[in-house]
Amino acid sequence: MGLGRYVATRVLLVLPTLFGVTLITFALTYLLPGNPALVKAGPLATPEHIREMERQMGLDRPVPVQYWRYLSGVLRGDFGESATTGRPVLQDFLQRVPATLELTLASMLIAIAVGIPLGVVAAVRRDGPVDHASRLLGVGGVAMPTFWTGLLAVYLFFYHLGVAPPPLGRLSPGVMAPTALTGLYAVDALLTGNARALGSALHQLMLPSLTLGFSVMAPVTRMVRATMLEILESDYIKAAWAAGLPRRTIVYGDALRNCLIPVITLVGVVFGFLMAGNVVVEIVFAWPGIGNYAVTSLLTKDAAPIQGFVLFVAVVYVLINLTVDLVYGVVDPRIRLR
Amino acid sequence: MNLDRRSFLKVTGGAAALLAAGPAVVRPRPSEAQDPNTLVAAWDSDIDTLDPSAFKSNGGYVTIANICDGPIGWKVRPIEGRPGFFRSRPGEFDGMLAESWKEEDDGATLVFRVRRGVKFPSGRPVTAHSFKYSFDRGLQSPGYMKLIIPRLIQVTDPAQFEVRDDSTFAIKMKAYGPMALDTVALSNNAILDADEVKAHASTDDPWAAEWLKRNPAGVGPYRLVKNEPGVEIVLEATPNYWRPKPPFERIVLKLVPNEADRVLLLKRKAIQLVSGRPGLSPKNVKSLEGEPGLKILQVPDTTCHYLGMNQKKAPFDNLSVRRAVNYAIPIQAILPNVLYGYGAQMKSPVPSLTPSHLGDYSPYRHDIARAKALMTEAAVKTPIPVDLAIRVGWPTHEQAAVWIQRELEQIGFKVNIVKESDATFRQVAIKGDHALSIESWQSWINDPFYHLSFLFDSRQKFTNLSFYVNEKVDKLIDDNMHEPNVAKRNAASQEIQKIVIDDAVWGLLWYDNWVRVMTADLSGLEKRWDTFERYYSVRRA
Amino acid sequence: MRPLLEVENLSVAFDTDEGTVGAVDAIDLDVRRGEILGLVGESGSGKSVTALAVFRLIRPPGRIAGGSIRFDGRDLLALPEEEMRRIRGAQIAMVFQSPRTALNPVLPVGRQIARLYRLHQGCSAAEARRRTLEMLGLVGIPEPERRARDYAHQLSGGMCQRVMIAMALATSPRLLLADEPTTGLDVSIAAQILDLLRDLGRRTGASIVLITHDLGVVAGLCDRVAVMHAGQLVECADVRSLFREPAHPYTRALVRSIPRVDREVTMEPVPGVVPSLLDAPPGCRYADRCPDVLDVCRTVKPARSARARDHEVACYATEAARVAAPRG
Amino acid sequence: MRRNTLSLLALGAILTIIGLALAAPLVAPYDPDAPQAEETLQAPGWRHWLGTDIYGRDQLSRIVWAARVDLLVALAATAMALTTGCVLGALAGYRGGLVDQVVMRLVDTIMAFPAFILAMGITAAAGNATANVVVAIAITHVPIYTRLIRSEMLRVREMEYAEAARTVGNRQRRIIFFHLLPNCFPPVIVQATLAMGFAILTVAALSFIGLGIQPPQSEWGAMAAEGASYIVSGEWWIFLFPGLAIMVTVLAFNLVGDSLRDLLDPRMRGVA
Repeated sequence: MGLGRYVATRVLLVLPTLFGVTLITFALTYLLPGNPALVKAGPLATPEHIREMERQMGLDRPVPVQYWRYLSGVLRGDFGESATTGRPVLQDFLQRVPATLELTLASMLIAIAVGIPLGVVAAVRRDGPVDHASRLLGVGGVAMPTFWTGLLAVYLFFYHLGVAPPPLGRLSPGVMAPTALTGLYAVDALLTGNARALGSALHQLMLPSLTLGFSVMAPVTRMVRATMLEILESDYIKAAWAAGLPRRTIVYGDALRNCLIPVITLVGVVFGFLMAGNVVVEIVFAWPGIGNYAVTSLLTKDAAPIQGFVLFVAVVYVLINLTVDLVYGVVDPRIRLR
Repeated sequence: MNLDRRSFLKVTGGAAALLAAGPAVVRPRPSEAQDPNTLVAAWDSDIDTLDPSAFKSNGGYVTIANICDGPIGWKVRPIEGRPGFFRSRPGEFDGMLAESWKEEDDGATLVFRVRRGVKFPSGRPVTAHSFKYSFDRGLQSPGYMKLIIPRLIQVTDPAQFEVRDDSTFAIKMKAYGPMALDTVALSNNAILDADEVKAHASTDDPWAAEWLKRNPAGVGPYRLVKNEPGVEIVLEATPNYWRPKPPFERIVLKLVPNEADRVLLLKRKAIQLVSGRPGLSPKNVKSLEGEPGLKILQVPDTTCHYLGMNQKKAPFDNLSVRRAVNYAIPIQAILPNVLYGYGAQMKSPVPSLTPSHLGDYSPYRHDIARAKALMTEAAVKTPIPVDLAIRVGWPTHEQAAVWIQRELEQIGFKVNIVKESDATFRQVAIKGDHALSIESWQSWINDPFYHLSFLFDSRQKFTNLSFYVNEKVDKLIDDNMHEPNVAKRNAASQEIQKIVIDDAVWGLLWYDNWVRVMTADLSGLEKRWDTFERYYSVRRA
Repeated sequence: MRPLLEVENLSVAFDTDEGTVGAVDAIDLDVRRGEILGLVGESGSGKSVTALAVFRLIRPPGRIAGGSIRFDGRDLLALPEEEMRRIRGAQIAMVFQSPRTALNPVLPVGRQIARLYRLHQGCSAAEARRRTLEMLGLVGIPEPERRARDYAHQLSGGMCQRVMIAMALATSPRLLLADEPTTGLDVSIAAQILDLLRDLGRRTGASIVLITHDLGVVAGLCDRVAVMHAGQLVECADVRSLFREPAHPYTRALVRSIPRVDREVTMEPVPGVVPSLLDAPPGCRYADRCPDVLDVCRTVKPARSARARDHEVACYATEAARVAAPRG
Repeated sequence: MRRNTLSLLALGAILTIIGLALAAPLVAPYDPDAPQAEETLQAPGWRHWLGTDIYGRDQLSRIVWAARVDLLVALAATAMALTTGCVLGALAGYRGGLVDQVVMRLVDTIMAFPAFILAMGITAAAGNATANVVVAIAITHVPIYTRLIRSEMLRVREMEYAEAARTVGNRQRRIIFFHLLPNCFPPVIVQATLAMGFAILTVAALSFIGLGIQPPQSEWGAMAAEGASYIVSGEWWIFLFPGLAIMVTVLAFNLVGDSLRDLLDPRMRGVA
């Protein structure tokens, strides 16, 4: 299959999935208890007032019409309005996405920067102490509820040891946000040479990203180790040994290079875990991202943000998996033959 | 390809190293990070709307109270024994944008003299026209002043709001109203920059309700410089304000949804104050007692917490059952274990700070034998399965529910505690679908009839959530709502209280204290009837 | 002259949860200078393990359980790892079966060869590249310039094997182990590859060990043949005498299994299955499949005895028969 | 071998937890739901091994009782997902064609959501009831089994015994359920064991964000979440022990799942 056709097929296959996703998110809010019109109208509203609100919000129309309104709204970027902030959901989202993105990227970086070497060493020194330790760490990391790890970290590192800053969002109080370029405070601070903001941003990022990174590190380590073991047993590695190549070259050149390609597929998996982890970790660390926003909305039964969040995450997840597939197809031409 | 991957690894490694080194390189110490002119407080609310006449979230109300002055405000006086702190007193007011006021026609007309030389941020002056526009808007815009104004100050026609000249504004009520000044003092009556608002009105939205949701249009000691929902709200002192500049130049209100985090922040002095609806539960306030560098301010308040029993639902239509429930409430366990001393037992539905409070009438106390006897008397079939509804995120209610659950089970109920979000709770309550619930109510106007009319008048479908119907009570309310004779009015209130206690309409629980925990150097906090903080006089001691 | 490679009493064992697998059981094997030796046996007979043992590349849970391996008189098993590494690839090289998987999929093939020149001969990048192209030409790859930039998956099987051979010969090794070099190639390509191996061997003077399960290949190419069964070396002879007078019952069965155009009979597979090597009993491991089995076969492993010049066999039955009929 | 010892320990842990859960009325030293005004916030000690909460309820008793809820929810969700997934997967794999297309599109759509996010959305929409949590988790787990069974089905379908069963004239349903399905079970069992752990974590996380199991039922996640508020006042035991209970249980299920995989699927031995 040619690359062009491969890309086209993969992209086309995503469309029905995305359609299904909107159906599900619509169904979710349609079922959501708590009349949004009532929330908007306030406690002293009269029945007429509430009916008027319902009319304004289109809640009195038949379900298919409501779905159509919803879908066309979504396509125009209209995710409805939040009752708690009184702003369009999209605007609230755009304001919070950088926070979530920063946390997600940092966690992924940690998971990858620690997980990959750990997996490699575990495979190379199979059944050695590192292998056992990483396995223990792996099963432990997966077995601990993320919120619990986070709270434990707050308790230990902030409350007792005082090495971590208070779990209060992205910058310590009194530090001004750096000039917005990417929205990622650490990156923006680095680019603008704002040392104070950079230090504060990284410091604030430390515990949440470690918590989250730790929770998703296990699958990374696991897969790298398995892949690496498979590769170390492969013919070309044997050939490399037989050709007298030094150990370093073989393990960290030939083997690792081959190992990293399938690891690309992990990005999708890890992202899925990260999105789930984000929700609770953002709560624990008062991180002003979209997960936090979703949970806050959940507590107030503010439908539009929850719906928007679920939809947003699903769409991003689908697109990331698509990208991963495409990148994999490009990097490893063998995959296109399947 | 090759090169790319290598450089990627380099970047990755570098960033990871930075991440690790970050804390060591720059660790802002709290003292350094804090600007002496900034007050950092934590709370748990966002601003849902900035429209003064709409019903709002706590965050919305507090913000409005600090950025938009009304005609008058409740006067505060020092709290005895707590130097540096202040509270409002019944019937005492201060002029705000109205520098003075007087009564005419035996109190049926209120005449306000507009403070001269006060300007809105737009540069336009505050005039009697601004007053009229704001009250007109309250009466007519789809908010909830629309409901309040006719009821409490007997104004139904905008013509009753009268501009006599540029600096004289009059409210011509149908008759004298004992609650008139209190009503005018509500933060909902913030005076708006009429031209500014009108510029954003349209035929669909003649009162610019959409625009006012997100845009402040009044003048107050502070102005809103940042509203980042989910993160923080920043207020800064208004330049050229009609009063002297406030001690704190900036107020940063951090949104910290998790109560444990708020406690941690206080302990680490990363914030100076916890604000909010309760902000901190009594359990946590208790744990902060004696914490070096912190101090606790508590003031008795008018917030009522009660066990709602729906009289439209069996078995709570049965008087004996309701009385039995009142005898089953383990108030002696709740007071120390839920309130930790930051509240007082409710003896009457009318709070102890409210005139005419009847504190020695209620016979109810924890007495399971009595309760069981009453249940037998009621002759209902046990066990009675019942849902006890509470709101998510109200720790005192959650805790009280657990204590109550056990006792009710002893007298024949099978209680299932149901946590509902605020919106769901309210919706279910209004529909009359809660059989048993823990409710709370705070009257912004400290007046017995304001209080009783909302809670026990059978025509108040959305607030009389016990669905209590008693024609005698309804009539007493109607007859005395606007009664000028204070003694007569208070006697009527006490009569209602007796009826309501006899009828065991509520399961009597407790009145909250208004509690704030702050760093020891803070003073100047003021507590008004509506519980919303004004930061104008808060300062470092 | 002393043989280039002397394997004596070599045993390789794999420790598993269930017990010890004796993959190679005390074999002796010489490879003479300049010869092509065929190492023959069914899959699982220990041929490839023997080759890896020569490279000292048996990885845990496997281990060399005993014996010695001398290369040009030096005891390989006693060398420090670093010195051993310098011998690998430079002096002893290996051509693997399934060439496609034996090439690194993410490195262009030219780079894989060139780095050997740089590593073992200290060539500059340019020199390594020049020699790589030369070598690719030598193994019969058209347009070496272009092919050098290709990845393994872009080449045909035959091309890959030529690349492998180029890699193996790049540093002019003195011993080349070729493990099933024609697996998966079609017949005509396989023949070309084998010819190539022989020619290059002759030209460089390297000794070649051709590991295969296919006696037919051996017949056309090798000077001598060693037959392995279940980790044991059962017979070793020059190619002509082995085919004319296969002595061991296993060898005889193998020879019978060669498809031949000059015979009407269809090919007979070797009867029975390769026995489990897990905690194998002492004695000849062919005993259970052997038509001529004696009692002693199951208890004591037969020693190797010379049957003729350059023809040794390890079998009691054959020995007995020979003693009985001395003409052989 | 060390690994085997570990797996046996894990299996022992699971059996112990199940045993404790079943015997909760017998082994729990106190009534888990009865508030005791005199016993509030006791630190771990002789009277209360794991301390008491703000209502004076014994933590150990509550954790033991909570095991019932957690295990039951996880088990019910897994069983529900497993049956649904198996039926769907078997149909898709055996029938092929349109049925296969429809089932696989459905599965793709479910998988388009990160599992926890979907569970969160469903619970939020359906309301906080134990049954809804079960259904939400089950739905997110269905695709695993559907895909697994479908691919096994495709593989197994071609094998001889299916052929044999077909020629004997068995009805199709019988072929699927009595002849083909049992052959697909080993990988499914492995998945189900691992899914138990995942389900327990999901329940806990849902409780933490205020969804899921409601009081008075004690549930580990809810207990830990509630305890979170008391760390700051130094009452660490309310938060710590339920979390540990979750960790040990999930760990045990994961270890057993891994060993089962090694046992049932030798190809994967030592790889993962």
